[in-house]
Amino acid sequence: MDLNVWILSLITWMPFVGALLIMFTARHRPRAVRLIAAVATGISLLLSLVAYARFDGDVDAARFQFYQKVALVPPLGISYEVGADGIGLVLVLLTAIIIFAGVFASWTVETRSQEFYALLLVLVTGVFGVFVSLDLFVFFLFYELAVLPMYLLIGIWGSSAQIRPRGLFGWAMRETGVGSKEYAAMKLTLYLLLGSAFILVGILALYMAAGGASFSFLEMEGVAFDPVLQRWVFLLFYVGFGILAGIWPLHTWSPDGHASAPTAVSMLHAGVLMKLGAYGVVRLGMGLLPEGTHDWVPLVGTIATINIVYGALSAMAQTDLKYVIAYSSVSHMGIVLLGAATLTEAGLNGSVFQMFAHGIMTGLFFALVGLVYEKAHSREIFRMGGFGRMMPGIATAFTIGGLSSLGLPATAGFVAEFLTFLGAWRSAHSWWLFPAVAGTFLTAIYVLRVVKQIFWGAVPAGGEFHDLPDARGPEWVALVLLIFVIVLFGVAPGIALGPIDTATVPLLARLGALP
Amino acid sequence: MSLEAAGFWGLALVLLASSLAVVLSKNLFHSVLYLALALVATAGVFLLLHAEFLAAVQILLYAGGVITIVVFAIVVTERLVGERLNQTNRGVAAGGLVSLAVLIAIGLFVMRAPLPHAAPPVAGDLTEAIGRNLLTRYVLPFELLAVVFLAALLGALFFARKEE
Amino acid sequence: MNDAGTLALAALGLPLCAFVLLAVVAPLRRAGKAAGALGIAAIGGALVAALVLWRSGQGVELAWSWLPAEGGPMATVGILVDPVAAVMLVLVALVSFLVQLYSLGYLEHETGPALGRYYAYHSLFAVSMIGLVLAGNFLQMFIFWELVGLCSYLLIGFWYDKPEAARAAVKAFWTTKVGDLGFIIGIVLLWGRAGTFTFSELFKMAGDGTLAPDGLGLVMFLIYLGAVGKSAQFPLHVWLPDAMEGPTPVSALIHAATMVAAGVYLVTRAYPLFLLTPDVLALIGWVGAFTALLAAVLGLVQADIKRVLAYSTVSQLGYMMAALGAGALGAGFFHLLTHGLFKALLFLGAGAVIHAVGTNDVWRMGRLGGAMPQTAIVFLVGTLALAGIWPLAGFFSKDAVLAGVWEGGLTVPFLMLALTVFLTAFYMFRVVFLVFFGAGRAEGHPHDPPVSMSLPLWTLAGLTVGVGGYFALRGGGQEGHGPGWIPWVSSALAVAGIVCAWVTYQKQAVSAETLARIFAPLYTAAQRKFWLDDFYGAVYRGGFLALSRLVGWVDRYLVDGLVNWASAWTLRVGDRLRRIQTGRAQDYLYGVAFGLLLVIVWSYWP
Amino acid sequence: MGLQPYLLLAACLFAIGLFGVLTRRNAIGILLGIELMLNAVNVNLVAFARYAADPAGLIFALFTISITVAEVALGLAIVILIFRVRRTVEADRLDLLKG
Repeated sequence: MDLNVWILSLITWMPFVGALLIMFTARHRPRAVRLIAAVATGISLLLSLVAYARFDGDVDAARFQFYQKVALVPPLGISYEVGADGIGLVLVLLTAIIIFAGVFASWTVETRSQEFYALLLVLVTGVFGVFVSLDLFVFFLFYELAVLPMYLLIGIWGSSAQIRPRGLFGWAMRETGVGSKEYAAMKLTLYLLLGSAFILVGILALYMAAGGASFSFLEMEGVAFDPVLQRWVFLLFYVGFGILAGIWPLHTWSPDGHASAPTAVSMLHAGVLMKLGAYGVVRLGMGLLPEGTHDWVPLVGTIATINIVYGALSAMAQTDLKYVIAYSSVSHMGIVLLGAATLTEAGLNGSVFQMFAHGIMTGLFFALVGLVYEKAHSREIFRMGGFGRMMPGIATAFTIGGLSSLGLPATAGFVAEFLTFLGAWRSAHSWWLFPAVAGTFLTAIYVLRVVKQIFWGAVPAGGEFHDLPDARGPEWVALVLLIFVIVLFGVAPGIALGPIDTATVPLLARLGALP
Repeated sequence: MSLEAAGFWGLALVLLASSLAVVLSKNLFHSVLYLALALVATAGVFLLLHAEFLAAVQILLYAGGVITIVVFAIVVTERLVGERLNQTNRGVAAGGLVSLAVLIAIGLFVMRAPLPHAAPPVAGDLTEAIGRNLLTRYVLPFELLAVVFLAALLGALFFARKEE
Repeated sequence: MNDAGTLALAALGLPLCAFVLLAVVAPLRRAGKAAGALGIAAIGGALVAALVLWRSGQGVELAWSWLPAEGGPMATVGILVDPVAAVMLVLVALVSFLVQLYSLGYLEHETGPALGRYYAYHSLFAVSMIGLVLAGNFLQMFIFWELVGLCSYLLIGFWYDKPEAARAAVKAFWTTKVGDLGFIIGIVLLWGRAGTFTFSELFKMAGDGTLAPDGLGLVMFLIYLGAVGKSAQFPLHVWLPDAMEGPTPVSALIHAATMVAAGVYLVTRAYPLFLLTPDVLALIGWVGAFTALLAAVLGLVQADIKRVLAYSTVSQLGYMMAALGAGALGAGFFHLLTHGLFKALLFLGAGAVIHAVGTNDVWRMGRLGGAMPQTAIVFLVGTLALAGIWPLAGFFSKDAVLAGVWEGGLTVPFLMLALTVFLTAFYMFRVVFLVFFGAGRAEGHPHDPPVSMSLPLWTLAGLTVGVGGYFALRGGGQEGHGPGWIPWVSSALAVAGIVCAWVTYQKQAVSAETLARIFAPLYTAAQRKFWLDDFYGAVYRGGFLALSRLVGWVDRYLVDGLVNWASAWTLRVGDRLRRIQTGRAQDYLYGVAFGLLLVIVWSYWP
Repeated sequence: MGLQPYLLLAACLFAIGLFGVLTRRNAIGILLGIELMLNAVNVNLVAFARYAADPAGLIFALFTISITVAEVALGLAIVILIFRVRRTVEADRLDLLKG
């Protein structure tokens, strides 16, 4: 068996195998469940590192490597076709890191841990599948596989928040049950399904326009679609994937969903699934529809700047820690889409790098929020204080995550933001630079405010918080891994930028955006 | 007016009258009897159409089997409930209107359709043709029908069995 | 890689190793004293490397790819050693070394983990500052620029349980971040024009005129904004006095000698580019002079000894900037170096005092000259140097600055700076008289500090005197070729300031209250810090927080409210529609009949 | 004699059956209406078979009759069952499907 051919399939299906093993062998044995989950995701992580090492960084080499194709439904042109270019490779690595860390960060899930881990692993298979699929039909199947288990994961293992229904639509908020985990799960699922409806229409439109013979991405790439069709299909993809990427004003599922979801799910969802939306826009939208891209980038970029500033301001207004982090994701996803919309090498590299960097840092954030919540049983920022004395490890990790999020150099966040700034200034809409930079300042305000409030200062009187423990064994695995990655990619961004560049340059060449 | 036409109109009259009686009669038992009459009249129509075998089946199965079962059911339910089963109609106006609309719609459809004005001559023995086709071309549906019967039989038994 | 490169990398790498070890090896960090020893050893090694590098006089430029791109790296990291960098490197390493040594005594009562954390931060700071000094391009400079800001934040907040310290740390970060926004936008804009971050390439382009000067003013102004934040120039100086909440050695190192001088260093570094934009230079000069005067006035009314020194730092940074703005590059940089020495000395001296009496309030000190003579002597040396008394280091550098500003034709800024000379002498000697002589009485039994603390003090005092003596013997400053009357005037002003302070605070011939009454409006304004902090507070609360609350409200109750509205209506309509499901099969059959009719009608529709 | 009269006759039969199904209150009555409608279909099938000279129609009619018989048997079994449980065969009260 040639590892180069099978490696992506192994990475993708390993968690699925783990899920089956958990369902069939580990009934009522939580320790075995966790062990299987850790081993399955660990194997995926190791294999993604192997793939990373084996990736041929030569730009002129075939763009999609580790290629494998098995025909599934020949009459309709559906096949199981996988391969990874630099972008896919980096995102596969991201997914592997986050899920591995996520398994450790949610080590303490007690209720129905068997089903929890099984669903989580199935979901991860879907995510891997999306990043490696080169067949749009299979891509869509994986996409749905990644989206749907979320409903159960949030609905069953989630937590509810307190939101006061007020204002013009107060009655509507009361009727829909804002704040409850069921509400969040339903909202998230409906939003994402709406998005996938758009995507499905887009995919089918391209399939028919290309002659209805093949769903293969590589074959569609060779088709020059009608410009009018391109315009509409790009919009479909942008809205459809954009919902998952949290574009304003279709982002409101994200704060509720992420705040209600259990730790590992928040990590995976904010860390990886939102990237899946951005990845879809870049891969399908920009990759297949060059003219459509040119038609719509002004809108994409402008909405991205709104995301950046609006998300940061919203995050500042929150009093619930999880909501702060969730809104910060909305803000940071703006950087991702802004970078892509610049249509410059720096910007697009920054965009993909930000997908990676934000994935890691938001994963770290949600892991930490989960730990704080688990130990202090509170998410209300302004009721906490002085935790640094009791949990120095968590405080340090949170600070590092925060610094990365505000774009401090030597963390991965800086590289991504800086590249995006460069791209924005070189793009056709240089004013994008200013909201983007303003966003980093706003981020600095809310992140440091939260750090100061929770970890610094004195413990509030009342004795509610005393002798809170710091992070423990398995939790440290998650934290250290994520911090290490943040710093490593911040200090040596070339590790990721090398492969990314081999994918973005041909993409930009196709878009005619290279000088 | 040919013999066929005369037979047709006569049978049609009987058929429609008995059908109306089926849906309008207050007495359920009478309804069933009128249904039997309607079915027999239909068998007559089949004869007019040279489908003798079907006419026989119609009388045997329908007029024989179905009517028997229904009468049986009425008797059983009446005994269960301990009173005579009366039946009345409700929403006669609405039902009549909709039925009439359907009749007019189908009627218009039929009137406008280009239909043959004369039947082709009868070619050979239709009964033989039925038998031949049933065991060759339509053997699969025929066998499936047996499965349906089996399912119906089991279902009826299941429903009718005594509660534990 | 040549010799100079190795030395420079050693200077950078030793503290880096110390930091990584302290960060990763938790037991070492928790040991406290051992962590301190490691940090001191590393920075000591870096100091030796820096000295050797400086004496060798070699220059070197190295670069490695950092952000790979299609057509060659988009950005590099590397090392640029030239005379300016070398001497700055020596200053940084020296002060860092002395301060780390001093801290061992100053923080002897801290727990092991806290001390280890302190030295980890200090090592990180050393790495960042050395990296900043050795940066060969704008991007790398920005990277380390932010990292020193981070260390500043962490060290101000070292005692993070204290709410004031937490607030001051965050304030420092945010305020300097405002300037850094300008800096990064400036870098991006400059890259947009020139396509490179590297100093040497940019200077070459500036030299041969390939860098179009139109619009460059904005770019350079934005880059200067970074210096405004970091070097505490008006109007972003507000963070520096508050930063005194950190441990005193931190104030000496970061907020007096090294980090705050980074802005000056930045302007010095990018000087060939600033020369293309004379308007920006003039602005730098004016803002510098104004900052100097403003901070001096503010320094007059402080009761906290560290705050007096902090305002004095702001004031002196204004001097340096004014010199740079006037075109006196050498004078500004010279003042940076000498100021680094004697201001560190002053802070460490103040630290010794605070360590001894346990308070920062000058009104609760007094007659400490007898109890701690060593401290009094070194503090006096520092004060005289700061006041600009011959033959100490401060005299020559301040003289050079004044001459440079005069020569640069900035008359009004010159007058402001001259006035500041008087004020500086006055407020510094106010402190000296109140603390070491004066009428007050300190509590407890103050005594001179242990040797680990006094050794750095004496070293710095010796250097202050030595540098001054060197120039006194050699005659004149580096390039202070102004008119001959300037040294006399500045000395006269300084002496006048000292005398005034003596009259007011020692002899008490003039009461301080009377002075305050005479200058009542100014006094009130200075007490309120010219309302700048209030203004920023209002902007923060009324601008950012209010706006964020508005956006948060809009998001939750309008944007999301609309979603909920649609959802609630769907639910309601569904509730109504549910009623057509009567459950009676016959009603459904009506539906079927209608459907049949529809099909037929539709098939006949024209 | 054309095909049209047969089809019209079947249409009338169908409409009467429909009327019965729509208006009868008694479940057995509804079943009788259904029988009439199916009968109308049979008339159609046989008539078409005759005029198109294709025995397929006859065979389908045969199937219909057979299935109808099964259906009636089952339907009545259900009616009896409902009777046992709910003590009524009034169609109005059989509204378990109500939304």
